[in-house]
Amino acid sequence: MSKQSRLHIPRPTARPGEEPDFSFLELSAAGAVDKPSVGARTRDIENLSSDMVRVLDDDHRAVGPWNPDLDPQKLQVALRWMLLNRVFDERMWQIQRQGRISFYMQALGEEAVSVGAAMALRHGDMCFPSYRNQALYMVRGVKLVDMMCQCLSNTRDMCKGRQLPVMYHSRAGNVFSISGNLATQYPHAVGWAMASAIKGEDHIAASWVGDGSTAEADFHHALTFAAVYQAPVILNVVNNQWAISTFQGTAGGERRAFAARGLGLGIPGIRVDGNDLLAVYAVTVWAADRARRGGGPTLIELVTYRGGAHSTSDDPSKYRPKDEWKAFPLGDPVERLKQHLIAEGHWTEAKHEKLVEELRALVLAAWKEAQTYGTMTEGPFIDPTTMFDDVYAEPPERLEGQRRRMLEIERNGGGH
Amino acid sequence: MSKQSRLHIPRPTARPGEEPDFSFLELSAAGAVDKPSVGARTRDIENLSSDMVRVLDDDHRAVGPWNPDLDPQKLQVALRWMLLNRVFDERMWQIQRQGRISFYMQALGEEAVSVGAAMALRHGDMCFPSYRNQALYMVRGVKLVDMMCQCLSNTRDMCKGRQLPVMYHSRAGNVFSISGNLATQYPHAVGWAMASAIKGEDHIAASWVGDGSTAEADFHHALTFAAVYQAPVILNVVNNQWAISTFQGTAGGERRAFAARGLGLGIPGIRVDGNDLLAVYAVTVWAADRARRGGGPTLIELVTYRGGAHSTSDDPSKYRPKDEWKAFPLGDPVERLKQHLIAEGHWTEAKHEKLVEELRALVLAAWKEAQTYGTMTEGPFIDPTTMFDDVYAEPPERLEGQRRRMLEIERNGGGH
Amino acid sequence: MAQMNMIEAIRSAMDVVMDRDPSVVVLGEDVGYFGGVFRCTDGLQRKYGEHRVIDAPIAEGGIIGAAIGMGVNGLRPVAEIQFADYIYPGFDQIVSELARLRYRSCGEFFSPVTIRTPCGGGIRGGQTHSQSPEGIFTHVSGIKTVMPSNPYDAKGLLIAAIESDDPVVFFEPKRIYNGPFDGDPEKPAVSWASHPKGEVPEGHFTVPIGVAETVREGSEITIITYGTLVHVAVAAAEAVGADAEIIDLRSLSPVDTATMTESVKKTGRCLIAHEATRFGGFGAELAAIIQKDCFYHLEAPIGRVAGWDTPYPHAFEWQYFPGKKRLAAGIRKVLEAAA
Amino acid sequence: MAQMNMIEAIRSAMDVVMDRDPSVVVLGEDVGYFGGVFRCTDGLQRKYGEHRVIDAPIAEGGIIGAAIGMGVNGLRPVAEIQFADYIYPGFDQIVSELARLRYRSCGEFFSPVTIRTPCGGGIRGGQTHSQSPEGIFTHVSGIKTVMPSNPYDAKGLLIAAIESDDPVVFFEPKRIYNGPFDGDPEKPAVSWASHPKGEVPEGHFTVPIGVAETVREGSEITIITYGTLVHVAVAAAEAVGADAEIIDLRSLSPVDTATMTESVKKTGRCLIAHEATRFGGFGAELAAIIQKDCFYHLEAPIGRVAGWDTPYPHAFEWQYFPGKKRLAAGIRKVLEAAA
Ligand SMILES: Cc1ncc(C[n+]2csc(CCOP(=O)(O)OP(=O)(O)O)c2C)c(N)n1
Ligand SMILES: Cc1ncc(C[n+]2csc(CCOP(=O)(O)OP(=O)(O)O)c2C)c(N)n1
Ligand SMILES: [Mg+2]
Ligand SMILES: [Mg+2]
Repeated sequence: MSKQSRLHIPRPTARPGEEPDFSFLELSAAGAVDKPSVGARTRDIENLSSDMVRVLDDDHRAVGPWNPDLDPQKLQVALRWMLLNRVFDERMWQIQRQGRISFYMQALGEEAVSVGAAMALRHGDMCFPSYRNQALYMVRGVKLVDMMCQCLSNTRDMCKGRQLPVMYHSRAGNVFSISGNLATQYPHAVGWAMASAIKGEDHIAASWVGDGSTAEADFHHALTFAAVYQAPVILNVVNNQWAISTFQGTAGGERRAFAARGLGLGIPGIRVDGNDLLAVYAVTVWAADRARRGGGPTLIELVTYRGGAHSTSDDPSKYRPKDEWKAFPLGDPVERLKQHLIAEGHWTEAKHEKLVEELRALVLAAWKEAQTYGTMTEGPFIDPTTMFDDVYAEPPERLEGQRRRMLEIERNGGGH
Repeated sequence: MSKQSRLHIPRPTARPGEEPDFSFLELSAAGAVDKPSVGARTRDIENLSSDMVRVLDDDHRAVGPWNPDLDPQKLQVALRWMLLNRVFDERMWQIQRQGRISFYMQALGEEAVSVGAAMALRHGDMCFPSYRNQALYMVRGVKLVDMMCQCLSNTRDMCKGRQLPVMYHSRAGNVFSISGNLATQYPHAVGWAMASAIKGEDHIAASWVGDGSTAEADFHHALTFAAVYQAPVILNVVNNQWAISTFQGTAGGERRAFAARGLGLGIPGIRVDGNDLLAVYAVTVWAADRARRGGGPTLIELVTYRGGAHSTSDDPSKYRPKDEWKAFPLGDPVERLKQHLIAEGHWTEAKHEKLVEELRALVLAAWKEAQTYGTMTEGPFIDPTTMFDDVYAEPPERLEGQRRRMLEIERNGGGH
Repeated sequence: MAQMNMIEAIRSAMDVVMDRDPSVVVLGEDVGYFGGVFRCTDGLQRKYGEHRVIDAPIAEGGIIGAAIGMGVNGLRPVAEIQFADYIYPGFDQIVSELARLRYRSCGEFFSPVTIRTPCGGGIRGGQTHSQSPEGIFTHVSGIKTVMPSNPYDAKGLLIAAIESDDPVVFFEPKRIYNGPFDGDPEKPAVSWASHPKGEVPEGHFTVPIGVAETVREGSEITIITYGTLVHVAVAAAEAVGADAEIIDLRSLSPVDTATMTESVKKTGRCLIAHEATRFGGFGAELAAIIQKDCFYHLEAPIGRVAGWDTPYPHAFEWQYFPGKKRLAAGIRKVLEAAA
Repeated sequence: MAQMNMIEAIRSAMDVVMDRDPSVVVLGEDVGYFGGVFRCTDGLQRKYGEHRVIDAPIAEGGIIGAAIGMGVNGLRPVAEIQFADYIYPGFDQIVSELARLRYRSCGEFFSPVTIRTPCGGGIRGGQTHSQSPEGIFTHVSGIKTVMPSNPYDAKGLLIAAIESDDPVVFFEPKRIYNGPFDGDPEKPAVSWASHPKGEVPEGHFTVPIGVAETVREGSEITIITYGTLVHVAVAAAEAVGADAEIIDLRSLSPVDTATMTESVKKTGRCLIAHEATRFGGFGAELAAIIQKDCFYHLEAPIGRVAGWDTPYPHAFEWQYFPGKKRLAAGIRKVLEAAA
């Protein structure tokens, strides 16, 4: 091409070997953003989509109108869940590295996103998570051993060996089944919320997608339907700065915050410090109240940072500075809550260490138990002919025929 | 269901038998909205997405900063195109009613949308229209007789009988091929504009969708890609209040203007009086300048009213008040431009009547000529085996085999 | 029993089910106040209210995605896609979600959505109002695919589809909405009133999904078809004077293999006909099944008559449509083939 | 000649074409700076710049829609869809636009987009990283569908696809990216270095679209397959000790009917194998063609071995995958069938 290209190419501020640079990230001081009533008109609270709701200040104090005033015990519970998420991820990552599960995805650095929301919602509220919201399952009562068995595809696997690790589901916990296809859960949440409204119930729905996933059609469908029918739903965008190797600017985040994506449809947006458990909790409560009172959907952008690799298949050193997380202005959510509790006199380093030990032991025990239900290489194995179950409620004869054919092959010694 | 549904149901202000009510439509006075420089930052010109750019005032004068100061001759040309569009539609509608074409769609009441844009853009700028932008083809040099032949699927049909009436295309005119699938052209326009930028050319692209079509995925894809790469493209939303039987609120227009749909991505929006030729022209020039200078995309919402039925298959008396158009505050674009020219002393009722007569004669002559190339019922007919052409550039043997098979059948007398 | 055309039968199916089961909701473009561009939902909103018959934004992916969520929350959604040609924007939600949800969650979650959509040509609709994409759906495990050929079946199958806990894509051949059509567009239109399958019970009944119907018995050749072409096949068999057994599949997935293969084993010859393009179409699967299960009974190659492998052209729809003459030629060819 | 694995061959194809033709651009998720999750575009952005190797937002419909527009404006876009399982959100743009544009505008507009996408299982990817949806695309007129089985063909076919003015959906069986795979996951991995088709010219060459290759001559049975299963078929034939003729289709649409039917006419027996689910899969079309064109030569029913009609299960992928043993059983069954 002779002439110079005029295409704008979004570029992250730093690539491997370069100095991390978060100067683009607009922050508000903790406590600085007003808290409107849940009945406020969208156009009167537009500032919430560009400001950032923060509660924990640099001195680890909870300040400002969004402070949910959670009692210390509840905060300790939150810390425990976040730590459990982290310890669990750590262990599972390691287990994958040892080749004992095929794949894993961690939420490192984003633990407040799921824990804050899970604690703010009611059990009857339905969650439609992405793959990085494992803490939702934990808080909603799914046992660690069951999550591990899912990752192992063993005899106790809730997915009966059908799904990639981390694709959990929990009907009892009101947490939906994870899809491999990004953002598809978003319109499900809206439809679920519409059904709740149609039935005159006051359960709401909540869903989560990543910054990168906002580009998918389902994001648009969900926002449109939510706006049109004023569905009681919370639409969360977890802006962890990266979508595998592309930064949030590749998804359109260069000029305006993701929180603003619904404004054109009249959906209020709240930009929140996603690493501030108290702030996440507070905005979720606000949005849930609003939804429950008939105020319709809220879009929440949780500003955070993907502390680890995208998945066990990924190597982020190829596309971002190694120490970028350390430079992230919003820090580490676990550390911040811990310091807050310490600052308030409700926690100590020693207690913390003890808790970590306790959780490690818990996770290890669960892992030991999980293995007794089978591993990838050692039995007991789940009966492979169960792969023909649940394709349909009423299975067609041809599937039964295939099941028989497979049994025949297995009987003849299986193998390849 | 025992409990009361809490779902919000968007409802138009008036249904058949009720008094039309446009009190919801927020208007600005002509001349009241500032005109920013094309280099203005999106966040500084957000007002343009809720205000309404208008040039023609109630006294038919052109006022305010957006007045493009077009010379009378150019305005007469614009009036002529708009009238031609209307007269053409009138005739084709009638022809369809007589059963001489299978289908038709008119632009009644929306003529300024296409004519204003077509006159504001350069010939090298590529247009990606919807089915209600027929005037784009006219202004870009497609002959009436060729448009009619398309509607007739006759031997001179540019579509060789393959397409429903009104699905024109014009490579020479730089107007894209119309698709039956709504909104699909929107990302094409963005991709085309990206290519123009990549090649370092300064042609821009423009596309049009209806209010209803904004709900489609392609609308979102187009906006996202346009924002990410700052593509030189104008994205027009023609808000003619209706999408077949559903009003613009069903597409999410109840709370915020369509012009605001791109704000969350940093795309400036301009809400314009779509029945004011001067205003449409002016905002198009502004957005084109901005795009050409590397300022990226602009979303333009053209507020207008679908004066007629959706298509010849539709009966709007079933879902909206018969006289709703008469109550539409922005009136009739043809009448408004005419009155402006008269008020300025550049036009008279007599001249107008003469022009209408002239155009009717022109259209009639074209129709007479078009029929000589064949009609639906009388020859000459296009060779049906051409239906196998152009499926591929390099047709597979199986298509040639099918063509032979069909020829065989035709030779044996054809028929059914 | 009442006289119904296919539109009325489809409407009646929804009416009956909505009346019995408050969890049934209808959503789609123009389905509410207006009653649908083909009038299939006419009157339902007046009867069941705006909260159960819902005008949706123009976003097929959104309609199906939202319907899935509704289904997960205990409703039984019936989504209308205005034309089958416009189902593709919803394809990911159908394939990756609707068809997979029960499987991936081992039955903990499922969504019993029925997707109704008018298909087929013959109404001068051009390529984007004429397609028959059923062959794309039959390949997708986890959904059922149905296409009735008459009012009775339309009502019975639609009720079965709505009541099924499995998702169903329900194709309605729009050319026969108002009357059976034998493939000759020059003949005066026939109404369903004169057809036995235009007699439809007013109340609740089902036609089971997965069961074909032999609409004509015969011994010389089996014609396997569905939708509009059932009527064309009958006319073509008569035109040829062939002693043809004609099978209306009604359900494409699951397909009634037994009825097909028993018939072909009896007749020894088989013609498959559909309106969709031929290459990779559903007829291929039928041929593959039959050649395998009836190999030793087949006296001639299985014939296929289908739409040409081109888009559906506006002006040449009668040259495109596999009409009586093409089917008759197909029948003859199969009959004349040496054994 | 160089040694290349399939990833390198695919990369080399893009490299060669980009070098010759400045209108070729590459776009997709993670394809730019990072070089693609399978590394197929590694180094291309460094070499050709950010304006020709473009990291795209995560929107498959947007990627294909924008690529179409680019193609209309004179570029020759190569779009990567990260996994074939994620192509469905772009389905409407493929079917309604990419495949139809030339037709509906009588050649005034067209868009020569190539869509590359990794398909198939065997990498422990679970149901959303393992699908083989080619059968959905072969039914769509207006696009070509290609699936190579080795580095040489991958490069030659990809260059042909990019240079073709027709849109092509180019499936890359990811299981054999790094080496041929005979269906036995317990065997040590084999690299392409030891395979003759791992020898690939560095420069420009094409393998014509629409021409199958007979990878093994034989007289007892014809095995028709493509992609990963080509290698499994060879191993299975050897295991059975069958004198099998094995045809690697390479192009599915257009398909090389002559090569297939000539072979079956010679051998009298035929097995079709693919990894995709069986019902309504592409194998059905192959069976339908062969039963018709080779009816009088067939001595046994045509067999089909395919993925089961379920989603691709994570833990049981080797029970799901139609491996050597299933193919061997299929071969035996066809061979043993009475003539
Ligand atoms: C429809 C679809 N397209 C592509 C992918 C492949 N993919 C998996 S995760 C991912 C990145 C998602 O990034 P983001 O939405 O920001 O979420 P995060 O991983 O950062 O939590 C991609 C491209 C997919 N799973 N589904
Ligand atoms: C993908 C798709 N879905 C549905 C339709 C059917 N349809 C044709 S026009 C139309 C209404 C469009 O309304 P709008 O976008 O407001 O444009 P207008 O007709 O008012 O100009 C609908 C639903 C279609 N053509 N394509
Ligand atoms: Mg992310
Ligand atoms: Mg409209």
